[in-house]
Amino acid sequence: MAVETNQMRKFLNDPARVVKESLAGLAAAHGDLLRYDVAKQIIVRKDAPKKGKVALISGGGSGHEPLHGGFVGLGMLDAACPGEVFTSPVPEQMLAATKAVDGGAGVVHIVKNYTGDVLNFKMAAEDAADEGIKVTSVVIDDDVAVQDSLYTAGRRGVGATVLAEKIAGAAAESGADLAKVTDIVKRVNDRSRSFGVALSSCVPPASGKAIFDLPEGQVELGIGIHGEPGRRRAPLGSATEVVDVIVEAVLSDLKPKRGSKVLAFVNGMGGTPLLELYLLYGEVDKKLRAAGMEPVRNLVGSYITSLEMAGASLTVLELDEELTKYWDAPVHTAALRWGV
Amino acid sequence: MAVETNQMRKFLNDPARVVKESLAGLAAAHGDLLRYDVAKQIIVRKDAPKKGKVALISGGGSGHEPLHGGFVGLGMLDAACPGEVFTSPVPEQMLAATKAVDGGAGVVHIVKNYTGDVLNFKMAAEDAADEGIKVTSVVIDDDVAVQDSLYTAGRRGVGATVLAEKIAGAAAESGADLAKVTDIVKRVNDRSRSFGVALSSCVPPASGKAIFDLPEGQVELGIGIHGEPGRRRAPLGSATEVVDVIVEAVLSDLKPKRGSKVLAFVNGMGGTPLLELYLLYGEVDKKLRAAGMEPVRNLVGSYITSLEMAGASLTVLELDEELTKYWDAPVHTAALRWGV
Amino acid sequence: MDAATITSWMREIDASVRAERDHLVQLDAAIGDGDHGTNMTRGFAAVVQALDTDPGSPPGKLLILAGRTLVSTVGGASGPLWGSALRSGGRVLGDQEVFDGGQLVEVLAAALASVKDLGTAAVGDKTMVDALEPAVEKLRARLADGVPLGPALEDAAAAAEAGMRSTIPIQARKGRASYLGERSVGHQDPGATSTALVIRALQKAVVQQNS
Amino acid sequence: MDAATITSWMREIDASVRAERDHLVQLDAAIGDGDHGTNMTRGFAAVVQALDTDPGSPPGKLLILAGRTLVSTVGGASGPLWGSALRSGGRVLGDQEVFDGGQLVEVLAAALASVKDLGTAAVGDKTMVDALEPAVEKLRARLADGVPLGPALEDAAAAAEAGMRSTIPIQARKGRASYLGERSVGHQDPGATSTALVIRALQKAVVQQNS
Ligand SMILES: Nc1ncnc2c1ncn2[C@@H]1O[C@H](COP(=O)(O)OP(=O)(O)O)[C@@H](O)[C@H]1O
Ligand SMILES: Nc1ncnc2c1ncn2[C@@H]1O[C@H](COP(=O)(O)OP(=O)(O)O)[C@@H](O)[C@H]1O
Ligand SMILES: [Mg+2]
Ligand SMILES: [Mg+2]
Ligand SMILES: [Mg+2]
Ligand SMILES: [Mg+2]
Repeated sequence: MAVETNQMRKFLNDPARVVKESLAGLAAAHGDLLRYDVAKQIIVRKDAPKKGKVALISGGGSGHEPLHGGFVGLGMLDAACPGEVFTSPVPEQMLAATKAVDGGAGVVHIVKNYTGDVLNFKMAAEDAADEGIKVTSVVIDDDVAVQDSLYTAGRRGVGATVLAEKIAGAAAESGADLAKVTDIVKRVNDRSRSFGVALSSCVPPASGKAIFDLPEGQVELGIGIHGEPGRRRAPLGSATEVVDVIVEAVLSDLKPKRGSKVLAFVNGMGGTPLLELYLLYGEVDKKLRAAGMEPVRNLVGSYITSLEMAGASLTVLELDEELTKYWDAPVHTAALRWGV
Repeated sequence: MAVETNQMRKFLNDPARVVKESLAGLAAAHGDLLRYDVAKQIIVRKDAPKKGKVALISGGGSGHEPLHGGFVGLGMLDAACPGEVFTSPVPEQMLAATKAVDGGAGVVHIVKNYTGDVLNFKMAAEDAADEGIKVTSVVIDDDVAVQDSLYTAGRRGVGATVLAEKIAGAAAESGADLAKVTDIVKRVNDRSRSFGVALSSCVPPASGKAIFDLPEGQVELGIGIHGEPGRRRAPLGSATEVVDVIVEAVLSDLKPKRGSKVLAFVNGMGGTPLLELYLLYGEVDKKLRAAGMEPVRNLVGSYITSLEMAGASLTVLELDEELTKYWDAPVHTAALRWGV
Repeated sequence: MDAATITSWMREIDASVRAERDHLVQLDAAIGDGDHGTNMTRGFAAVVQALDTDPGSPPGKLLILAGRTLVSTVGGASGPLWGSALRSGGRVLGDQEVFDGGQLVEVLAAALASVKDLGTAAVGDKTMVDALEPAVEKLRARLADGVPLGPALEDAAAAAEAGMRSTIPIQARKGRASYLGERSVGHQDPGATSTALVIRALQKAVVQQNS
Repeated sequence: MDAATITSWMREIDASVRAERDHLVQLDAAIGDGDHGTNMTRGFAAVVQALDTDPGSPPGKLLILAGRTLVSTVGGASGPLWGSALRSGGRVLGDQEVFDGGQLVEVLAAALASVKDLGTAAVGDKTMVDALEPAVEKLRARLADGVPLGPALEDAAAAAEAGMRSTIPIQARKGRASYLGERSVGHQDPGATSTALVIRALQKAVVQQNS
């Protein structure tokens, strides 16, 4: 093989091209669902724009796959705008995506609450409005690890993003109007809370170095999705103990009604095997029931990730009938598919 | 958190209980599809036995999730027998699974070619025959890294297992008889070849130590799915170079006809993010086309894994019309779902 | 000062963020996501390229072009913030071919206002504002005192550097570092660090042109 | 020898594979999948427990019970191989309450035949056969020469240990280690290693009973 060796534990050619090459692969694998506009660096649903349908777009840094490109397709997103790894995309991408998917009924921007994402989407929304497209924006901020405050950047957007894209995507597919779809995104965000933990950091291809070091036997509590350290570090306990901390953090903030039907989403950060995620789900399910919730829907897998980080997060969404109906509705994307 | 800390980078309570607890979580999450028989340690399709339907079972060591429990459900497996991590299950499990799913039309045992799996399944098949159940066994051995020979243990069973379970599962669901379903498993195995590479080893919970050490910048070529080293170690080249080696290894052995329609399955070993898997798929797709194949179907994701190993494998299946039809048929399991 | 001042300012920024790339990445890895050095390097490399394609423009237009280029190539928080900053600064100069020290202060003040408006950060939040605001104030004060532009810019760059260091002991309230809460204390803010480089680059560009 | 011989043999194996657990895991990690120590420990712990529930049985039945227990608790390659070995060995003794050295040879020979039949391995393939076959042959030869059982078993255990070491320089042709091809050279086979422990345990059990 090559004389000049690749010094990262990664399959890549050139760190500067990893996002583009991965998107090209996504498009090659899922040409029936989506296309990759190389010049504009956006992933667009194959049959967009759909006349009369409210369109949904999202975007953010790459490295969180399958988010967002893996969620483009029937019943979910109309387009995704991938930035460089862990770097918000630029307004031109969002504007191009907005124009590519607008079918006349308006476009909803689903924005994770990070300063970069918020500012870039804001600029794009202003540009789109200038071009006469109806745009609404909803900022997702479900991470309870971060104290909310008027004086800070607020909470991060994490797991609820996946749920909002699925549920609002189904509403849009079923013909709901711009106000309604926007409201559904907000409702999912309002009724969701998340908390994440990490057992390792991850290595962004551009720097080739782990963002932080975490010795074995330690856990970072309250992490986001950018390989960053959490709110605090603690000795790693048993899975039961870790789940105690996570569930307590989520429920004490969500304060769901006793007897609430909930969706429990156990998410892997990219490097945690399914063996462990299901073990965690078993603990979560028990704990939610003990706390008087009924986990009537669930999602277990690596859907919003930090490259190869070892870790997991829990998102709990307090369901209602309408949200449940839209969750169950058909979806056909690279990463989520049912009913079709 | 706990005073006594967990010294592995894993979410677990007790290494001796990790498989059981994970299976309990799988059952809690997917109670609509399957049930977990704790005493017998088997995962059984909810509606088994299905009268008149040929049943398929598989099994092997754990640590390869979603294989096999994640593939139990409509159009795929009727039961899975999970052993300890990387340790073949015992004949009692296979016998119990065989009895639990037999609907009178016979049971196919899909066995990956490892001495342990083969011997344990052999004993179980003899016991089942003694109890009057019609059983056929097919040994999957698609790994081209291992030279086949009369005098050795032969080739390992890897990625083709997933494809055989899906395709034969669809045949069984559609009413094919025991001989036919058995033949389909064999056909998928005969027409499939695989090759895997690793960028890291993995840590079995029982020992808490990595099976081997691989410095950054090195790759193990020709690995299996048990965290073991490969046939040789080499400096890690670019993704393009790695894919060259993989595709060459697979095609030179499969020797497909020019113009063949193939299914290309890019599989992650558990710790490799989707960003990289899609990048690899892009390269594989290009190379297969350049070699005169037409990749008309694909599967990209972590479906047959080695715990948290960083690595990937390629399986190429030379399709025919019947195999394609059964691949496309509805499937509803925890890990693969479409058409329903 | 004229268009050449802007061009050499941007070239100086390009050179210094590239030289400090790994350091900025390290700082951002400690309390952010480790991309600030890559972001700034990618952005200012594109700015230098863009300016090369537009040789005849007046200084204000060059700043607007630089800002637009940052917005469309950087992403992250720093892209819109620096992009808007340079665009706002450029607008102050209109179509003028030359500008003096007093006008330079207004350019920087407009840039600062734009950053604060967009990002809603104030001094003490542990952001680029902690370096930019003292630099603008120091330059304005020194020029008002009759200090010549060269030494005044030297003092402004020193003020930016002091502002950069002032971010170390404080807890972040804006940007990614705020997610760390108390764990952000003890680390220097990457954006304040690159802001100090930007002001130092301005000082160097002006000194060079006058020598 | 009688049922107590079998029980103490199994207890000796249990103690020694547990003591060598990590070593066996290490050997298996080098050329297999790192579970051999855990497999053997799990299996013989279960055997000891099973024998406790069945105090009155004759030695052959105890061996069969031990074999069945291994089959149903170990899994992997070693479960069926050792399980069948002990079951076949036990069948040789039928319902006898006591057995002599010659019969012990037949027990071990049946065990070896069963391993070879199931696993199709021969000496030189780098498996447990490399330790088991020389041990059986040595015991048979020594007893035929009129050597008393104690010293004959000592020689058999030494032969198993030599067979175990003989696996180091050769390339594996059976089991997981065969997947490594040439890379299996230079490593001692874990199954041959635990087989040497099994024979050594037999020697100890017999010596103990006679002392
Ligand atoms: N709201 C804000 N106002 C002013 N500056 C900010 C704000 N948020 C972040 N910054 C600056 O941006 C810097 C980080 O930039 P960068 O790493 O390029 O973007 P990102 O945080 O999106 O990865 C921070 O160090 C900080 O100085
Ligand atoms: N075909 C065979 N015949 C005899 N012994 C074998 C055979 N295959 C494997 N073995 C023995 O089994 C040992 C491995 O046992 P173990 O690690 O418990 O099972 P597994 O290989 O399934 O993980 C090898 O070291 C070897 O001695
Ligand atoms: Mg960033
Ligand atoms: Mg094993
Ligand atoms: Mg950053
Ligand atoms: Mg083993």
